[in-house]
Amino acid sequence: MREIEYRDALNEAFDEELERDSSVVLMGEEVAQYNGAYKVTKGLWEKWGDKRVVDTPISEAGFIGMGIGASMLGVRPVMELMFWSFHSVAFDQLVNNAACVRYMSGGLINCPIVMRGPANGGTNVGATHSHCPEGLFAAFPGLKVVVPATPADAKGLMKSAIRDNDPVYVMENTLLYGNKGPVPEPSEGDFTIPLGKADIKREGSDISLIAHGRSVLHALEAAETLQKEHNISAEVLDLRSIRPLDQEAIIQTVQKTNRAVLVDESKPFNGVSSQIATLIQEHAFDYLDAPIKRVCTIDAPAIYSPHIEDEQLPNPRRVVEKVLEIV
Amino acid sequence: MREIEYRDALNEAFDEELERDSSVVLMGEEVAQYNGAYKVTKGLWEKWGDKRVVDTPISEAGFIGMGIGASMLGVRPVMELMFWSFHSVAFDQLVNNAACVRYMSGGLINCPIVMRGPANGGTNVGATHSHCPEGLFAAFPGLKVVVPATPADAKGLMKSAIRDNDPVYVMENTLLYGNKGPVPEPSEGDFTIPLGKADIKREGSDISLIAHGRSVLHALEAAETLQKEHNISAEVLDLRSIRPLDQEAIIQTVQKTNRAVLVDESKPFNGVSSQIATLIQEHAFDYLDAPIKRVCTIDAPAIYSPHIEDEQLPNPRRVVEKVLEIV
Amino acid sequence: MAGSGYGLDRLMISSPETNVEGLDFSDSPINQSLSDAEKIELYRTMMRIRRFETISLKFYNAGKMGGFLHLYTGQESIATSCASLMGDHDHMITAYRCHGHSLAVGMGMNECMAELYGKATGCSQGKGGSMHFFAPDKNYWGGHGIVGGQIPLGIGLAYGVKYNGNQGCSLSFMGDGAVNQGSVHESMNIAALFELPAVIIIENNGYSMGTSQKRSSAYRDCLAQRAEAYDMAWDIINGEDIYELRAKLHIAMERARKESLPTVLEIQTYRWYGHSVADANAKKYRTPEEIQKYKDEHDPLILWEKKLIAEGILTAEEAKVIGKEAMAEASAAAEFAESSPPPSIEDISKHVYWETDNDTEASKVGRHFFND
Amino acid sequence: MAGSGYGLDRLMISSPETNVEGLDFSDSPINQSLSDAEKIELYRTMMRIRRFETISLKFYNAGKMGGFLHLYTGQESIATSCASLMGDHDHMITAYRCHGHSLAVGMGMNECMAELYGKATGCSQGKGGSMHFFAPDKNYWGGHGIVGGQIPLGIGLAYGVKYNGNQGCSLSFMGDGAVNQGSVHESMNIAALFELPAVIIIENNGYSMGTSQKRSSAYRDCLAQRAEAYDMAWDIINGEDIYELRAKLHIAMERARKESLPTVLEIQTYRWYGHSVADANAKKYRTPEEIQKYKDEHDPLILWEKKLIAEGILTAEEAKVIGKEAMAEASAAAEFAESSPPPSIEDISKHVYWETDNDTEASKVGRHFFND
Ligand SMILES: Cc1ncc(C[n+]2csc(CCOP(=O)(O)OP(=O)(O)O)c2C)c(N)n1
Ligand SMILES: Cc1ncc(C[n+]2csc(CCOP(=O)(O)OP(=O)(O)O)c2C)c(N)n1
Ligand SMILES: [Mg+2]
Ligand SMILES: [Mg+2]
Repeated sequence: MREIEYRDALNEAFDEELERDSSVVLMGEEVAQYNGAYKVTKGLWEKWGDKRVVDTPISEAGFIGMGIGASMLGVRPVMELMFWSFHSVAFDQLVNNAACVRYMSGGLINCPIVMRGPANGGTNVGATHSHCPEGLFAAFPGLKVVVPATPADAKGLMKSAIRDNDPVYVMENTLLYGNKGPVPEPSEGDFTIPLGKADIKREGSDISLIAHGRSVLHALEAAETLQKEHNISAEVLDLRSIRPLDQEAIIQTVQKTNRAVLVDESKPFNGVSSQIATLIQEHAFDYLDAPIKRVCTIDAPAIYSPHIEDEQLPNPRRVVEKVLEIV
Repeated sequence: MREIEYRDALNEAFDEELERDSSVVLMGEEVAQYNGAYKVTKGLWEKWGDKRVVDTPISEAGFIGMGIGASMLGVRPVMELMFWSFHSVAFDQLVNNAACVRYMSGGLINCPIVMRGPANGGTNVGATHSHCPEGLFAAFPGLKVVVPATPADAKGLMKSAIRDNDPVYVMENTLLYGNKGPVPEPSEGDFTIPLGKADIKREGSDISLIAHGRSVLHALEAAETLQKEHNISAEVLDLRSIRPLDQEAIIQTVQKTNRAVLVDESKPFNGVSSQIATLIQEHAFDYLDAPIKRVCTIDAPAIYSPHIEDEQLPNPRRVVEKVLEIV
Repeated sequence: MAGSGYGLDRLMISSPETNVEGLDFSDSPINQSLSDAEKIELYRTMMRIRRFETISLKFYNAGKMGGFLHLYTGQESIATSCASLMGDHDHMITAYRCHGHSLAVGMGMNECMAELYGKATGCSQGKGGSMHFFAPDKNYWGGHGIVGGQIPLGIGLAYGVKYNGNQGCSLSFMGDGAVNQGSVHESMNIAALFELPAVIIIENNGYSMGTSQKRSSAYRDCLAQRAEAYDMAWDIINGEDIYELRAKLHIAMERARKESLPTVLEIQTYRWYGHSVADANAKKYRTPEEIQKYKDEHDPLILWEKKLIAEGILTAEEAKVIGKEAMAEASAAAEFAESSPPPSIEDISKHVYWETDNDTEASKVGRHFFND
Repeated sequence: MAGSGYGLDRLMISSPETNVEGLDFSDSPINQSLSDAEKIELYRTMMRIRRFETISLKFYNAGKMGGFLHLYTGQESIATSCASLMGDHDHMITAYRCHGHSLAVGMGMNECMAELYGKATGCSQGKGGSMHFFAPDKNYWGGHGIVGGQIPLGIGLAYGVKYNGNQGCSLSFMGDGAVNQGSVHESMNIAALFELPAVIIIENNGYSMGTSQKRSSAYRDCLAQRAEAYDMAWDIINGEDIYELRAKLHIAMERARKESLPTVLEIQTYRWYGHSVADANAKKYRTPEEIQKYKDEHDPLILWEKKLIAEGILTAEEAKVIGKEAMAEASAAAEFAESSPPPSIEDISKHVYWETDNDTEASKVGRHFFND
């Protein structure tokens, strides 16, 4: 299969959906004429023009709210937050208007909207620019949250998100944009991946490493080391979707290995992994041979220093160490 | 001991701290001339005047940011959010400026500020007005979060919060404001309760009910029923403080009873109880005789209907039922 | 400084385009084209809103409803005039003080009253309550509780109208206190920059809860004038006068529909009751005399009634009949609400996701709800 | 519509108070009072900023730094003039383009460069990076990354100054793109309403990333004029001219200090480099000619140098020496940074809470950190 970059996989998803449905609009700061701060929307303004690819002022609450309002009239906006970290200035629109209007109207209104952008640490941009809010948004019923780790997942999940009739928040990653991976050719047919389906990225029998986003890559690297250096066979489950969540897959892998380490770039207090641990202990209580352990970002705002930030984040070394504690 | 209302206990805390420290200022919408939407600041503007008790426009991001800025110069603002639910329009100031400026400055700046107001469901005000964001804010290192359940805890924790040199977010409850309880007379000396200390509100031996805020009262009522109708002895631990968290007290009660039901008005995905469950399974793994169970708010935006909202929230009946599942 | 800033301080400022000395708004074409029957309908609509709230208040006080009840009494002329001008591609959205707008766009009293009662027959099936009435089939998008939060949605409706190639507009309402929310500012800039067909309306009743306009906002002559910051058209309207309302609203709506340009309108009005029924201070931050003066001299319902009688279109007796009918309709609505079933516990989990409500393929993958 | 809105479109508009035809700002008392030495210091400060960034850019490109690097080159006159007017009770806060402000208030090159390098000797101990320099001992409160988020803090500083009974002011900086953030609007209203001694400064360099002012903002004549919406004083300043800057800034600062009233100032300037060093498009959204014109004709450093030479205060040779000294200082700072130690893994957990850093009684109760 051809290999393309995560960034280009997303770009292809947008291009195809712009083609498929004339109500799809891309919107955000610098997405049009500038081609996107991270070039994810490259060429789309030139191809699709002012109506379909729209630059906005630096007014996240205003333009995201506008997108939600337009979605109520059947427009399908795909809104870029240049960084997901900037959710903080648009939080009300994100957790009240998008998440609750269907409920408060007794089902009369729905908001088929996608919010997207990168959400990750590791690029030395400091505390305010390095939030990982997937767990935060998944806490709000009414919202859906996906976190693709590979180019194929990025394309497939983005296309499903755009077609979904509920608000879907897609968390990309600046450190994955340049990664290459196999993605089916468009000529092979419409390629989508359903929200809510986890993916076993590596089979194993001794321990389950459960992760999402870039942490999946750390888990895979750790699994190799565990195999080679410690003869431990680790299964790696990529959640892909945080809400809906593939609880079945989570329970199955734990029932198989009886041990789990959760790898999660969230901060530890109420990270996504807190919820996963809670579910596992409830639904696989009798299968656990050891407490569930977690590798999260060290509990402090994101440090800037390029010499040290990678140590604050989950990384393969920290995953290996944690596994060795319980196997 | 005299009994006073939760509301008046808070009022007394403000009055005493306004007296003690001339840098303390109360600020918020309608806190001064109107005496507060819930009368928590009643009489204080009349007593302390325009400089110490200040009405603001409906500009939460603006005035909370202003309070944070003033706190950097040594003012000690106690900011009211008329409802904690309105955090959504001030989120950036709350989770970036207040939480991170100390960190990003390498410790050069600190923000001795209190944010307070009611955070609860149960008053039929619908989805946007019924958020319980204690777990959400506790997820941000740099912030402290307390949730008093009784008048004494309200007074003692508020006074400690005002004296604390870090941002402390105090979650009150409109349904507790009118509750009476014993609070020491001011003449008996300065009354404070340290942040980070849980409180056993009822001793028991068969199961631990761990709760905070109004859920503590539900847990206590359920404990009575369990004793009377099922001969089950439930211990009720009131967390009081979510961050810092009294992990020791949590582990101790579970080690004693070997079973826990967490009662938590949060939504279940990443509610405070998700973090508590995660900690218990990690630190008391070998003591658990059954999976930790939770009674949370039913997973949907808050319903309005007064006929049904109480069923969406944790309540004594739901707690009893859950306990019976695992004892 | 006790009492500083109390009270209403209304400047009669001259607005940019329409406040011409001696202008009689009844002459404007949009009012000339009104039939007698239509004029009476306007009266009926205002009366129906008034009586709906009379009955709501009665049963709220009797403990039949939960939460807040923000009454619109005194402001009925505004929603009524706006709704009377709406065409197929015009949309409306407002804040929590939404009963008047809801009835004006044509929602039934039964579904509205049942919503207040929290019943399954309510317009939002008992999920929204007083602040959250909706009727998308009538181009009416609610009813929103977070101050200012609906304004971005409102410009989004304008965006949608334009995107879909329709000649229409959105009417977005807020109060005088709401103008100081950041989202309002962001929306105004975007509306002007993107040339959206948006009419942004400030219903200025002089107070945000207990805070007078002067104590919440810094401004030059009036709040609508802030539009100049975005090089946007604006106007100020006397909300007591249906003819003035319709004339000036029409200008703004036509600017939106034909030129795709936004306008900010400030409409001076007054609320008779407290901020919500729970507002025990209603008579503390404003004088009883002020309130009485507005009731006696500035009641838009009575003023319109007088005008119609003077025009010979309506008699006092006919007016009384309309009042009685409205009261009867509202009372019947209360009975309907009372006898309707509440939502069930299972209903709590509905209307969270479109996909799960519609039991689609997508909704069958993964766990959507996290109840233990 | 390709290219629409590209390019700078600077109106020479007349500002309300000071843009009097033929006015020579060098005559204003605040400039008359400048000694020759002080004038040379202004030159030196600008030069030090310029050279600090020359070296930063070099080593950023050599991979010595992480994250962003937003250069201030072309705008040095602004921070320099502001800082030159600050007294004991005046405070400064700005956005992420903060190197100039930091050096202008007196921070050392070593601590600043080490911060860029992410070293423990950095002003923020390697925790803040390029966007987050602070020096509270110099009344300098950073360095903030969220667009517009620092403006509420800035009016809070003004609030604090006033609360503490001091005659001072706060200077809060933002860019032309930042004016469309809601928090900015909320802050302006509060500053005017509460009569805060706040000077709110828009450093208008014509672009927010790749978006020209015209494509991001709707406005009448200029951005500062939005102050009228809040009945606030405003002015517009040619940022190339130190005398004009100081004269007009001084008026605003005195209005704050003496009358406790806020002002919005828009300062026209230009950034030579891309938005940040990573901005590969820097020459796409503006023409190379435009950039060249600003470098050739509008460089505030050269313009001031010429003025000082014309005034007979400085010789070309002395200017060169100052340049060389600045370059040497910056190079030494890079060596200092290079040879400094990075923070340790343990350092990650410091500076989260004041109480835990200070090991107080309070900090010993309960768990503050949740690392497994
Ligand atoms: C963001 C936010 N802050 C505060 C509130 C509480 N609140 C509800 S209405 C209101 C006053 C609004 O006054 P105004 O905008 O003048 O509208 P009116 O009530 O007069 O119609 C306040 C403070 C809220 N709902 N949302
Ligand atoms: C809330 C928020 N949105 C977006 C960004 C990304 N961003 C950083 S700077 C910038 C442009 C700001 O331009 P301007 O205000 O003109 O300042 P300048 O860079 O020209 O100094 C943007 C969009 C951000 N940091 N914060
Ligand atoms: Mg009002
Ligand atoms: Mg700029």
